[in-house]
Amino acid sequence: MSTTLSPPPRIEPRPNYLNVDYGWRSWLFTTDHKRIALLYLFSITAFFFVGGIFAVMMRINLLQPEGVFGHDTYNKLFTMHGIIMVFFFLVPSIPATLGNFLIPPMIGARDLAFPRINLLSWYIYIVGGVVALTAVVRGGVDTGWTFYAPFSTTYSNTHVLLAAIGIFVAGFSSILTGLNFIVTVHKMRAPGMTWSRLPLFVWGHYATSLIQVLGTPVIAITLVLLGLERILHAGIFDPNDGGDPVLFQHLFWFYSHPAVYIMILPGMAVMSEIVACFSRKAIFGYGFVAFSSVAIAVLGFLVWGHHLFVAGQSMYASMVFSFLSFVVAVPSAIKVFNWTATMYKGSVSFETPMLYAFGFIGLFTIGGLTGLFLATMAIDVHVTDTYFVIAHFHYVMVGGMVMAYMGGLHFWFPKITGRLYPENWGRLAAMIVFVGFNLTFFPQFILGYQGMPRRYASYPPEFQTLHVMSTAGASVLAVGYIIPLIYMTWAWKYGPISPQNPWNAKGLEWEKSPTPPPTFNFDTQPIVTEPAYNYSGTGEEVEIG
Amino acid sequence: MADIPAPIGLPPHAQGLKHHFDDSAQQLESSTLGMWVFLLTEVMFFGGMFGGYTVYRNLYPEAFASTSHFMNVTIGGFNTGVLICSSFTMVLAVRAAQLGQKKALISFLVSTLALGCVFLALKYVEYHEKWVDHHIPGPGFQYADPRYFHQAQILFFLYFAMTGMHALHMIVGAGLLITLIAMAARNRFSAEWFTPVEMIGLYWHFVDIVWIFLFPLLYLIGHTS
Amino acid sequence: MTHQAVPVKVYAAVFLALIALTISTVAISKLELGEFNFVVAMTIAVIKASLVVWFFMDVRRSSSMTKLFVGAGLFWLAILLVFVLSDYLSRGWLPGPKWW
Amino acid sequence: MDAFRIFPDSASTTAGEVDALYMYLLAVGILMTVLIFFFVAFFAIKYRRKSPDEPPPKPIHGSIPLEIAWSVIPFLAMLVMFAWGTKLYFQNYTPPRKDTLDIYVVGKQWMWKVQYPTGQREINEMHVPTGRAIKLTLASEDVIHSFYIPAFRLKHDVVPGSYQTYWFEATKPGRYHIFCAEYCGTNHSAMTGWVTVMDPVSYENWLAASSATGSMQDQGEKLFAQYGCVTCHLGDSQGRSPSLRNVFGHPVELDDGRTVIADEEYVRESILNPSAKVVKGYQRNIMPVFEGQINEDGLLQLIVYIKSLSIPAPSKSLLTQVTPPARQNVRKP
Repeated sequence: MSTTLSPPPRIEPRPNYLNVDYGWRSWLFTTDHKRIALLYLFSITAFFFVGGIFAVMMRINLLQPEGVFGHDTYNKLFTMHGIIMVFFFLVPSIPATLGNFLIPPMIGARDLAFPRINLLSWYIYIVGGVVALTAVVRGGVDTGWTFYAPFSTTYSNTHVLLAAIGIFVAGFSSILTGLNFIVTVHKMRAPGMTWSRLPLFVWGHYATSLIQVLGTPVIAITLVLLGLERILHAGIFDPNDGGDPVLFQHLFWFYSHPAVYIMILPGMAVMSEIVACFSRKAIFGYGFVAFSSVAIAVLGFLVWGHHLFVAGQSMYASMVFSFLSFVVAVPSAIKVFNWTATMYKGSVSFETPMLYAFGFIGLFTIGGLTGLFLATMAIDVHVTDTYFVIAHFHYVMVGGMVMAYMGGLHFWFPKITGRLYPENWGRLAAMIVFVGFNLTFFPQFILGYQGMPRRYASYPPEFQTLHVMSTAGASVLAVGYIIPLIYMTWAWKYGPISPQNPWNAKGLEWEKSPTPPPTFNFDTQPIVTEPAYNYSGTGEEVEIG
Repeated sequence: MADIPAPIGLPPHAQGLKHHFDDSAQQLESSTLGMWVFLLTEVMFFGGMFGGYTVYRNLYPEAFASTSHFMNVTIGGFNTGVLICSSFTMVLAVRAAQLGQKKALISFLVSTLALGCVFLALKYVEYHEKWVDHHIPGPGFQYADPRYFHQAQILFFLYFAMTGMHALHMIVGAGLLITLIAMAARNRFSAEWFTPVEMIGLYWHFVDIVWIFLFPLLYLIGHTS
Repeated sequence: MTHQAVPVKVYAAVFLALIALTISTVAISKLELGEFNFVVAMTIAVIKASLVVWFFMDVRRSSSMTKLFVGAGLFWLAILLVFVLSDYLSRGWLPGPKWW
Repeated sequence: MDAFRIFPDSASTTAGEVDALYMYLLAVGILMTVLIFFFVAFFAIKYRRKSPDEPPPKPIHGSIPLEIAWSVIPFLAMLVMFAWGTKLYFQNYTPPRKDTLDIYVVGKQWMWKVQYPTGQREINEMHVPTGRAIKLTLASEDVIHSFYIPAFRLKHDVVPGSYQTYWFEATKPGRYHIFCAEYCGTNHSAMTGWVTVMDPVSYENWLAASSATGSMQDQGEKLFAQYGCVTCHLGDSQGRSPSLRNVFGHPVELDDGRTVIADEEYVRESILNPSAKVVKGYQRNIMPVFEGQINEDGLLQLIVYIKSLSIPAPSKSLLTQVTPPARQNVRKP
């Protein structure tokens, strides 16, 4: 351990958003976007570890071909793992924590446009979370996080309604965050902060907010219809009563595919910042990376049909959706190429955030490319609903988004807490996560192509070897996530005091705003004169407008 | 929130201006844009139901024609007129607020509220009529023409889902109007700052537009085919 | 809006137009137009809705940003309706026995 | 099957081509991954920061041609994937019109019930000959299941209330897995079975050996009599009900003016809910409602029997892939 445990020097810290006010009232009634970001950080981390426990229990169950916990329990495990991870961790995590904390200082604003709505969105998130957890405690749901009718409306006798209400409520938290970001980015930029000088972090979150605002209401109404159908059995999704279950799948995936872009776009947003800072170079093709975020947001709404290739969708609609799914892959590819090109002739250093960035580029590439397999109709017929799909979306979500989230947390840890985390522990944890992740999910690609279906509590014995390898990887991955939890909480109190700009990164939040920032982020209103990522100091404009 | 004096030199504290805004123009534009983004989410919220409606209208055109005979076009038409009048009085209320005429503002707000209540009352009459005919989807549902029993139940389900959600938005709108009237009575508004009136005006017009589409889709179409 | 107030005459005209359109759409629905009935009812509804948006909600004098968001809302609603219907309408079509 | 095989058995004609397409995508994927890993590693090492205070590098803001290049080239590779994948998909999901061996599979919560035209019925087992196009007609009695045979690379969701079809031609004799791939409740993972592929000769022996209480058509005829359909629909019905001779596959004029093709879904709906589509010139509410009395297997047998009553017109009907219940290829009057 390189850093000696010297007690931190007792200088009187200048007033900042943490020590300006104490007591639970200062936290639960705060309208300071930074404190709300921390409230979100603690609650989201809690949900992440609850979801993680369900994941580890699933992997334990899959050690044996006949399963450990029995079918019913396993069905509830994978359903709750899906619901908690998707709706209570992946969707809100980066926007509500890093986005909330950093967008105002990055654009030179004192706070978000609607601070009270920001606090309201946290309360709504907590209410939705509590309702979903009561569904867990009272016996769980066994429909899968996709709630397919007619099983969820007529045949399942578990707490589907309770879970649906929890998600319905939590959806509004996502809508309000998106609304807040859109208005803030439009109306509250500092003088001189033109659209072509916006950090790509803000571009990424702006695109994410568009999806949150336009997609989330559709799943809200879908869950309302699901709940009504479960009470009244009117038959809107029930084929025996004239309804069509494929309509539910359409309405569900209209939101749920753009939702995966809500999850990955903030990850990409963090990536642009990390790669630029640790290569000490402006992002290669700033305009292309910014526009590809918005392109992903728009095209993301046109591709949901690739979830229905085998579900009875008409062949022509499947063909159209398959083609559009290839079109939406192009912007993601552009982003990855631009990050790689940014390192060309840069000055690359290997602190923890950059290690997570390397992990992201590698794993997100594999995740994206396996997405092409699923967009190709003939292969999708073979691999959909198998472990190939499981591996694909975990590569994109855990390999991509969670890696970027960890990288972002480490990158802005000094700005948030005013302390430095232990660098070597950080690097070690990043490598453990990378190894554990690949060991967990790469075997699942092979399992998938061999035909092992998803959501199976027991499976034919010939798949056991790969499942055992995957479970071993899962335990390594779990260790990889626990280590940062420990040293970050330790560093928050005992870490060495951080200078204002430990990485000497560019950006208003590092250069103009003290560390940790005061309640209104700046001592004097910043005026922006140079382009974003002006590491080389030449300051030539990048015109994208 | 502890009222921390903003360290940054702010213009003399305009009425209702929040600390983090530079000036009231920026605050007004932010509120308007925020309201429009909210209305965007409402469009997609009702859009989901319109999606379900278009699919089932396309799948079961004959069943739809037979159910629309049970829709009371006179009440529906009159209700449309009521809502258009309420939009009209609402827009006059916003204009009165803009000119700082407190008495006119309150009278227009009250008339908008009254028209809203008339609409909800007529909606109750329609729902009661359906309740009497056992047309409420669920276990007690009955339908004259056995050919379309299942399809009729789906279409009545969509009818109640859409008009019910619309009525819910009307009730919320009425609540907002009541708070506006209370605030206006305590002359919280002035010619410089009347943003809440404007925002709730936008919301009210949106609810009216939803009904403008609901009325022909549910009541008129299918009479003849 | 920081603009000056709109004369009442304009609002009254728009109001009367809306009432007239409502009466006409009810009247037209009584006629026997078959498939054309739906199209007429929808065009009238769209006209009424755009009147309310343009005048009552004052998008007429709002910033281009507001107009952009109104357009975006309609475009996304269209995405949902068009793509869901594209599946249902094209279910009957199938390629010939040997398409290639 | 030992554990370290990348591919499951390929036992159908299309399995080979799906694997070839998979290899193509794998090649493109590996190429792209290797390229990116190489460049990231190469740049990171070559341009690593040697000393903390070295001068910041010269800015490179981007190059339009490079951006266009690495957008268009991957997209062209993707177009090949799209075209090949679509062709293969259409091939798999469009059964050939003539001389196919029809097998009827009904998914019920947590078992697969298989019926052969010659009357054999099996649970979670299926026997198919090699070298012959086999068309599966899939139905479900409760929730959405998905009939998945990895060895044939084929899967189709089985949506209750409608008939799905796909076809395959088995090539390699052996026993292969059947899985349910769409989550359907508690024993979703137990809803598995085996398909046994045999050469035609041993298939014939198996058919002869396996006890069959008469072909589906005979069983359909028995049900037709048992439920009293024969008195009205075949005898002289004194004008009370349409004769079902020579009806299947032909257009039928309904009393509300529509014309419908009498395909499986029309017959199924007319049995379960007769007053949904009443033929022109006949009253409603005479034929009793059979919903809940006949299960999916019985319905399939009745359909096979009614199909045998009519001379097979060039019916396009069975090709309708999925029509949600009660919606036919309705031609406007």
